[in-house]
Amino acid sequence: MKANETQTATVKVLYFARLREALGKGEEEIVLPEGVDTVGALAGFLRSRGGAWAAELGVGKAVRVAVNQDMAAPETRISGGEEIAFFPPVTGG
Amino acid sequence: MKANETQTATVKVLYFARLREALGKGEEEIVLPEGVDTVGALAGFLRSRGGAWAAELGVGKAVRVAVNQDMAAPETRISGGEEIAFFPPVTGG
Amino acid sequence: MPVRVQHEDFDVGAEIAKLREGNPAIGAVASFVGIVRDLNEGDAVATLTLEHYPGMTEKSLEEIVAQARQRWDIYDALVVHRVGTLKPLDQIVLVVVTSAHRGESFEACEFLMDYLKTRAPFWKKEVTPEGARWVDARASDDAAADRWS
Amino acid sequence: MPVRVQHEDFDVGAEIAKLREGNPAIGAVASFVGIVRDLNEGDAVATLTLEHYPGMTEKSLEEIVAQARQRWDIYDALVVHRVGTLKPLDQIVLVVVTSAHRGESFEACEFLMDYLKTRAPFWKKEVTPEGARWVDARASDDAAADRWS
Repeated sequence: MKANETQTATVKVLYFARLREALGKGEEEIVLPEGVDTVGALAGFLRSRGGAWAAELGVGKAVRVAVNQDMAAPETRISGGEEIAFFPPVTGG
Repeated sequence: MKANETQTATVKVLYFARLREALGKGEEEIVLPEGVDTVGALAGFLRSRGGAWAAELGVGKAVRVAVNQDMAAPETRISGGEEIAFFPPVTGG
Repeated sequence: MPVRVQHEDFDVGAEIAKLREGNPAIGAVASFVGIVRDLNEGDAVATLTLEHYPGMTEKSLEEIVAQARQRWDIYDALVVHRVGTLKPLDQIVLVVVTSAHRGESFEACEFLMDYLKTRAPFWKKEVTPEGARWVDARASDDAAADRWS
Repeated sequence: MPVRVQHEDFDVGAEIAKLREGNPAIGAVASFVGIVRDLNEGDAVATLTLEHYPGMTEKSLEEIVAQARQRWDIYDALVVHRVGTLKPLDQIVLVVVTSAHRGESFEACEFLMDYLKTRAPFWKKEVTPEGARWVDARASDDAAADRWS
């Protein structure tokens, strides 16, 4: 992998509602670590930060993910440039 | 049966919609003939007038009857003093 | 008064506002408006005249509302039905139901319309290029009403 | 625009009138209004704050409306959903559907509400005497949405 390609592999990550409050932020840019090429792997990377990240994104937590504003699954692939949002089950209406 | 009882055995009969138009009247008072003590018997008496009465109230015609503003059946009893309405299936709403 | 039969038009927004006024337990309002269409069974409709059975109509609508209240956990229900001569785009009927949650108000509103269509003494006569004609009852309306029994 | 997310309140009567304006083929208008209740899960609600995901919310609502149009023979559909801080008696959401006959508009209206409740990115936070809390998703809403799949 060439150096300049690695540099561009960033994603915009959004957090909403309970998650935004628990994680203490609503938005961040993340440079994808090597090997992080799915939504599930990104969640794993975020959990590795420990604390609230491990708790809120851990097993048994009802967390939804959208990639570029479409609902996504753990196996959904990401390669940089995406907008990725983590949020709780929705409660509108 | 005493004479004055026979005199009081009248009913008010109403006709609505298609029936009112076909029969040429919306309302009449009818002195119940002897033996006419059900809705079905009253319809039979009206049919005996012939013409539109026989046609509109005849077998196979979808006619509804209400006695005192409650839906009634051919066997519903009448004894005088009732308001009896004949009309086609309803089409409101 | 949960039931009104009238010649005048009605204001949907005002009726809904009045029905839920001052009751903060209401979380759901389902409503339905029936309207005169310019086409029925392939023919252009110029006017539609609604006849009813004064007294019995109000009574049957009140009974239908009472049934809805027994069957569903609702707060209030309103039925307004016009009579007289109407034209395409005119409003015919309004049904509004309030409840805590949406399922009850939706179901009760549909039930009220289905029962009203098949049990309340109203009759429609329409004027088309072919002349005036009484509208026939629809088997599909009977089927809709039968769902609830 | 069949879909709007806004802070401002909406006028149900005006929205219905606008949706059916000038279309004399419409015979049926089903609508639903969701309202802030003063009590939720046994606790008094002082305020309700609605958060959404700008962009995705509108997109998902438009997809839901497009699905309804594919599934039912309807003329038009409108979804208006408020965000920001509301209080009991305030209107939250409006769904209106127009069609020729009532069955289609009732079903599509219920479908839109069920899908909106379970798929559109909105989140509610309520303030009660116990403090502020995020409202939990309801299993009954998932069950309602599952009816349509």
